[in-house]
Amino acid sequence: MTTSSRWRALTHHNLFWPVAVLVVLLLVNVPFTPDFFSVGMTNGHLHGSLVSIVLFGSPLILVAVGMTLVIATGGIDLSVGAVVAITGALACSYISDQADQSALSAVLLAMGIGLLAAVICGLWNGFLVARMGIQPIIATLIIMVAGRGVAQLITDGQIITINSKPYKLIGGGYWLTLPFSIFVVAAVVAVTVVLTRRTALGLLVESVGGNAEASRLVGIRSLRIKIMVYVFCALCAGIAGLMISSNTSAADGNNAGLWIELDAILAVVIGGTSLLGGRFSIGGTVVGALVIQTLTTTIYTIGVPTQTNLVFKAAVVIVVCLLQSPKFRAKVFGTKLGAKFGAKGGGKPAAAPAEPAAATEAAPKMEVS
Amino acid sequence: AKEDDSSSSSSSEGGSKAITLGFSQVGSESGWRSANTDSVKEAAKEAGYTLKFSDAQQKQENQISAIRSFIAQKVDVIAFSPVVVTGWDAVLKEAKAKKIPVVLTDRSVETSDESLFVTLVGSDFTDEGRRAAKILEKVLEKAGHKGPVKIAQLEGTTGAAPAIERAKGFKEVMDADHKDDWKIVVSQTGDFTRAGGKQVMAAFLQSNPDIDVLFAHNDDMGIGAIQAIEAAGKKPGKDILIVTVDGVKDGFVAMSEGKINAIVECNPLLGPQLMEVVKKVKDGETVERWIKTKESDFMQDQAKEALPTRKY
Amino acid sequence: MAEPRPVLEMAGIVKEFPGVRALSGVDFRLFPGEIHALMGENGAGKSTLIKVLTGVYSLDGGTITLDGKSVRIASPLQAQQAGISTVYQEVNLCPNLSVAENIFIGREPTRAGRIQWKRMRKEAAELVDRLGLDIDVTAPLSSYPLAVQQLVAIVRSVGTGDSDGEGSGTKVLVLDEPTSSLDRDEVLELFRLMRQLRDEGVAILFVSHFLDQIYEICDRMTVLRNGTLVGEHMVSELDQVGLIQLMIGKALDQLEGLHEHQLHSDVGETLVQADGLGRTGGIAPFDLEIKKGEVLGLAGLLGSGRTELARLLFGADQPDSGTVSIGGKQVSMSAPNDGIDAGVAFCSENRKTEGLVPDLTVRENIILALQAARGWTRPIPVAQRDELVAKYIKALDIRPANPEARVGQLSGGNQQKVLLARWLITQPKLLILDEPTRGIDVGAKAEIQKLVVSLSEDGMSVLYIAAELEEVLRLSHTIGVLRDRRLVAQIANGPEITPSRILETIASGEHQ
Amino acid sequence: MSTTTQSPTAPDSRTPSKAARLLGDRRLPVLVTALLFLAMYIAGLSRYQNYGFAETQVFMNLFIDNGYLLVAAVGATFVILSGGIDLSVGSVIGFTTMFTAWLVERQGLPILVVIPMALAVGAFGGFLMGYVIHNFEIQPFIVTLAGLFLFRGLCLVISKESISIGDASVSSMAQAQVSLGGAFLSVGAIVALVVLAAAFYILHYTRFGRRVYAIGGNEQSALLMGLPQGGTKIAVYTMSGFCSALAGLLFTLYIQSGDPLHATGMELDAIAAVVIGGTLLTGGSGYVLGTLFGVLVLGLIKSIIQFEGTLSSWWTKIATGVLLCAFILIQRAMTARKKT
Ligand SMILES: Nc1ncnc2c1ncn2[C@@H]1O[C@H](COP(=O)(O)OP(=O)(O)OP(=O)(O)O)[C@@H](O)[C@H]1O
Ligand SMILES: Nc1ncnc2c1ncn2[C@@H]1O[C@H](COP(=O)(O)OP(=O)(O)OP(=O)(O)O)[C@@H](O)[C@H]1O
Ligand SMILES: [Mg+2]
Ligand SMILES: [Mg+2]
Repeated sequence: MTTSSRWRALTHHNLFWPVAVLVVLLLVNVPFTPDFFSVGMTNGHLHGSLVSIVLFGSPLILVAVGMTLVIATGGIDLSVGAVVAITGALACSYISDQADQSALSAVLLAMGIGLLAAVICGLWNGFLVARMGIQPIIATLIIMVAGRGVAQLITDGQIITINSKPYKLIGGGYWLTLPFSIFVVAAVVAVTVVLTRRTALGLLVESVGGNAEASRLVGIRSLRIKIMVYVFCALCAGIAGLMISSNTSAADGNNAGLWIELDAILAVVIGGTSLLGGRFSIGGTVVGALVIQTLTTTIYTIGVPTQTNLVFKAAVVIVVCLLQSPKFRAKVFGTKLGAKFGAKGGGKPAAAPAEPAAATEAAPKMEVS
Repeated sequence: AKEDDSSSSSSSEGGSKAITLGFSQVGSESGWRSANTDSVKEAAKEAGYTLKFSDAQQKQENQISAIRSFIAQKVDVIAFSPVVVTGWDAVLKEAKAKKIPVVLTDRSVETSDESLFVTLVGSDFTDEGRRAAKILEKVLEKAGHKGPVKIAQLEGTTGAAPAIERAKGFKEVMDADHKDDWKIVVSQTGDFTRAGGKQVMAAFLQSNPDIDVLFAHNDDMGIGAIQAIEAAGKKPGKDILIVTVDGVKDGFVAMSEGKINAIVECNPLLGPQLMEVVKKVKDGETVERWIKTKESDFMQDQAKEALPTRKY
Repeated sequence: MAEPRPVLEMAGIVKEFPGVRALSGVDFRLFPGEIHALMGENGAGKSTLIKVLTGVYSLDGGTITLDGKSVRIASPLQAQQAGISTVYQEVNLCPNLSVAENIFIGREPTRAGRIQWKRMRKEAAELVDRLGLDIDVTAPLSSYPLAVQQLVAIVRSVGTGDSDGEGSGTKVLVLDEPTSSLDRDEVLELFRLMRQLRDEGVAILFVSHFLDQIYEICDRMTVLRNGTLVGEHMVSELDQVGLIQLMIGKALDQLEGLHEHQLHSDVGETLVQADGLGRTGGIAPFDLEIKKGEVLGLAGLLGSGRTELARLLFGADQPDSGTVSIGGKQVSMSAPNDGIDAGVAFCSENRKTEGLVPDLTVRENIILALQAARGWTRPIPVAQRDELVAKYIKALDIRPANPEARVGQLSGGNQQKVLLARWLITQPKLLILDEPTRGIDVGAKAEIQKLVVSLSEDGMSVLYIAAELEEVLRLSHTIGVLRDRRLVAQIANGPEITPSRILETIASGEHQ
Repeated sequence: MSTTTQSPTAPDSRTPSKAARLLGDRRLPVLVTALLFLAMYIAGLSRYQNYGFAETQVFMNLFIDNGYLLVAAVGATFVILSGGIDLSVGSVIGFTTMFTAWLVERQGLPILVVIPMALAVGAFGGFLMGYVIHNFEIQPFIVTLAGLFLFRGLCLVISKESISIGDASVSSMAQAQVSLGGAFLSVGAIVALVVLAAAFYILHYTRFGRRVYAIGGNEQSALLMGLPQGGTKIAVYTMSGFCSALAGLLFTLYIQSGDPLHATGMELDAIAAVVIGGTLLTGGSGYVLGTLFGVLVLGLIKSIIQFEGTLSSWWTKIATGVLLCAFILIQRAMTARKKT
């Protein structure tokens, strides 16, 4: 295998561009924070920028993973932010009512209550979308609007602060020198991957998202599958909610998970899953979420003035998306790089270098829908 | 919804009947705000007023339409905490045309015509910034800090009035009195939330490990930052001196634990004051243009005794 | 017949897709006033050639000369402006718009920029009339079955250029398998129209897998094999056998074999029993019996309700009267799952919208039905899955024989085979095939028909729907005749049953 | 009304029954939304009759208080009909208020010069997004999300603080009232209604409008049918940008100031209004008239909650969600047809 063909195989991998962007973003930090990559040990746990990226990015990864499946069925879930808030609020308000806030059983029960609420939200979304046939964006908008109200109702509009060691562990604690949330995320991602790729769930989800009517006619119970993914998504959001509230040991009904749905959708798309449904990539989503979290951290560390935060974010998002667009690569990198940089028409004579890639990309869409 | 029949026609018959007060709140974006809402509601109940409450969800357009709806409902007095300072002329003119007096709470508005509102009951964000800077001087002195001071600032939501004005007031004092020794080395928004404060502070500590002082625009961000500081292995209140604004209960708890050095109070409990003013306005008495709320600054040593008195 | 100059000349056309060279140096000429057949097996590159011509795909090599001038066509719009109007293989219209709009969109009659709806509807109705169609042009296109949509697409392309005097008028008309789901009458109407256009000097490019149609209407043909040109012939100079040989590269004799095939008559006991099954707006209540191992063919004109009948038996639509029992057990057919659980498989006529999931691979599409039946918790073991898929790819000769290929990129005929494989793999008791040979080349068609026969010999019952009456007659033990969405007769097949007998039955509409 | 569907021609055995036709009619959702709006309004009347709900002005206020949203939602209708989505609406509105206020107050330009500039900037922003979406085949959701960040960011770059507009011509425009039998409408409301009428005309009586529907129905088909699908798409986003900027101007009039945080999240209101009005998010089906009712329904929900007047902050959110939900479910139940 020649280096160039290996290179091509690499650039063709669907994770290449997201990972490349992630690496570049990480490197951008180095001139500003020379010891950006250094990881130190404090109080018996690891500490450093990389650790905090994973730590603070954990909730986003979780939400985005759940969102990936919903999007793969051709749906979307705007309610995740509200679910985050509800779960956190329920768990914390239960714990704060306990005499002994550190009692493990109480904490477990609190988490159970929170997650149960999340599941109910998911069921409701799934019911509206799958059973009632309401457009996902509007069906989930209901909980997005009302859910935050519910969360505030639970906390009575205040921030509930708790002081519970075991609860603190999920989102803010450390285990084996690493943030515990890393293990939670790893477990959830692993479960998701196993659930979708080791069983037939992934295939069925992709089928429902790829062609709903055809899926009905092959006997896929898309109703069940859709409800299942909305529940799963809400469950992920619920875990993220526990994590966020545990991280600060407080439940903030109004601000917890605010706008996390947009970041999650962004992560999913950066990871290469189409919003139209069909093919999905959990790995891509994880990378996408890390890109977004790194971006946030970068904004904080390199001293972007607050008022330009969003412009900076917009610029990065645009660059990432452009890089991921084969048409853009073909147009911009043109002749020389076009072939190299994953223009899929690869090995052909450079007669009309730009167009073949463009046409090939257009082609797969031919028979879609 | 509808109160009893007695109140439903109260406004038109005026005089002896209870006052109907239309109150439009900014939203419920923080614990401070919820305490403010509760205070207004309770005070109205105690005073026996009929309160028409409307929550604007942080949107000025909602607040404008709420005020319009108050006008349509013919309330006796309109009170509101403006979401933003600008852009009230049109709707306030409508209120004036219908002879409904308007009382502002919490923050002021910019208008072309001073007669559009009667009075403001509330505090001054810029002044809070100044007070924070002043109290920081005391904190530094007490900690025996010498030499240049490297300050990290956790701003509120970018574009929000308290964030802008607290920063402005702080900078004013800093530029005037400490041009040479104080320096804000990093400043970033933490969106007034604990999670935001924690995350931003973690990044600050990475890029500027030698921060001396943290000025947070509210307690919540300060509390979040404390957690980040502890995670980085430093001692909040000792290695890094912390000054925050607001004075919520959790802030006082942290201060009593020695993790916050000083708090500039911003009092949300202005319900009773507001009701007094409303009564006066309804009765046609003249009132001051600006009725400031009773607020004080707290240093660490006052924390313990103040803590039990905190209601929110 | 020496024409002065071809209206269209394509030389050395090359088109590559990743891993596939779909066209390698194809030459093609089209003369004004001729009907030219483009022939080739499934995947030979016919549709690709057409898409290259009309700017859907960009050229990787070669030149296109139109009216003596070298042109570069970058989009279907440019192609239309240059006088090439096209009906693509898959119906490509907008289902949400009305029939009239579909015919006129892009060139609606306007006055001062304002669309004249009345005029548009009137003209649309006239155009539709020309093809002998009786439909409401104001209804949304999606309310009509595929065949009607195909006709509308034809009306649109024929209509291009003769309204408003915009554009340069149609010089070249390209029809990619327009007849694949039309029945005899519609085909005749279409041919009448094609001849008329030919006589007006329009050059027509025609693709079809029905050899009889080619010999009926075409003047000249170009044969492709595996993306290369294998010859250009006058139709009168090449007989069917020779043509098939050119297309597949070797002689074909299975086809003959099939004609001699005698249907074995020993069908078993009753498998499916429908009593008074019906659906308002779909099909009138009917009684139907299908025995084990029996092939029941459905005959009827376009829109006679064959598809509706099949859908009811499968549970794709919910019946509002009657009962079905399968294998002696009554089944409530309210969703496809009910049919599937009872052992019914339904291979839809509309592979694009009701059949395939274009983004998934061939393998995934093939195992989809089986997997759905097993439920998501029990994935098919990898080894077994790969073996099954490989077996069916081979059996049906799906090309490219790559289970990883995305189905959306396969040629039309190969997509149809994937769909078939999907259902065969589930080994149903009753296999419903709604136009399974649509868009399939001669060789494969013969294969599929042989397959049906052998399945029935193995005891599988088959409900067979096809546009060609001959095809139905050749395969079926019993023939159900439909007319106006009513099952009017069930006739046992026999030597005395001929297409014309069936047509008579349809015409008289009685016999029951 | 649109003319895509018309009274049935001579019925034959193949023509579906009248009832089926009505159910299948794409105008049904609009009708249902309108009916439900009326029902809600009447419910409001009976519940708050003693509070002045019955006054004509309360009804007019629906238009005055939601004029800008209507304009933005009309723009969003175009995008959604074409099968896309535009998340930048709220940010562009916010940006326009800042941009206008800044030019008028800080740069001293007359408002009549600023208006075309603001519209041009909005339209150009939309054009850019459309260009990227079409030419690089990036999903509209993401491109417009980047637009959301960008325009909101630009607001803050102009100024972190709100800028109040004291300009006399702006105030006179903002406070101008057109009286209509005892009640009045603002300039903004009237502009919004004009925009609505124009959009209706464009969608149903121009080729461009029909192309929007075609693309929404099936983009690939539209391409193969030889429609200039790229140009149409770009035009649609440009229009949406233009409408957002216009909505931003109306919003500026409404509040006579620019503020960097104005109209946050308004894109969701606009999209919700469009969808409630019966337009399918998948594109190709819906009417701009439905959007009007969608906006009115949202506005009515708001004003009912205001008249209720005792809801605490979170109950406001919950009530909004519940009303929305009830509305959607009833609408769904009324439009549901038998699955085919
Ligand atoms: N978009 C695409 N991407 C990749 N390969 C493609 C694409 N379109 C067609 N091909 C391949 O090109 C070859 C020619 O396909 P084409 O559709 O032209 O066949 P065809 O002659 O029209 O066949 P049929 O009779 O089945 O319609 C096939 O091998 C097909 O798999
Ligand atoms: N030529 C036609 N003119 C008008 N309507 C038609 C025509 N053909 C079909 N239809 C419509 O088709 C519907 C029945 O179609 P169906 O799918 O059952 O046909 P079919 O017998 O399966 O024919 P095919 O499979 O050949 O399309 C009817 O509702 C009718 O409205
Ligand atoms: Mg083909
Ligand atoms: Mg059919």
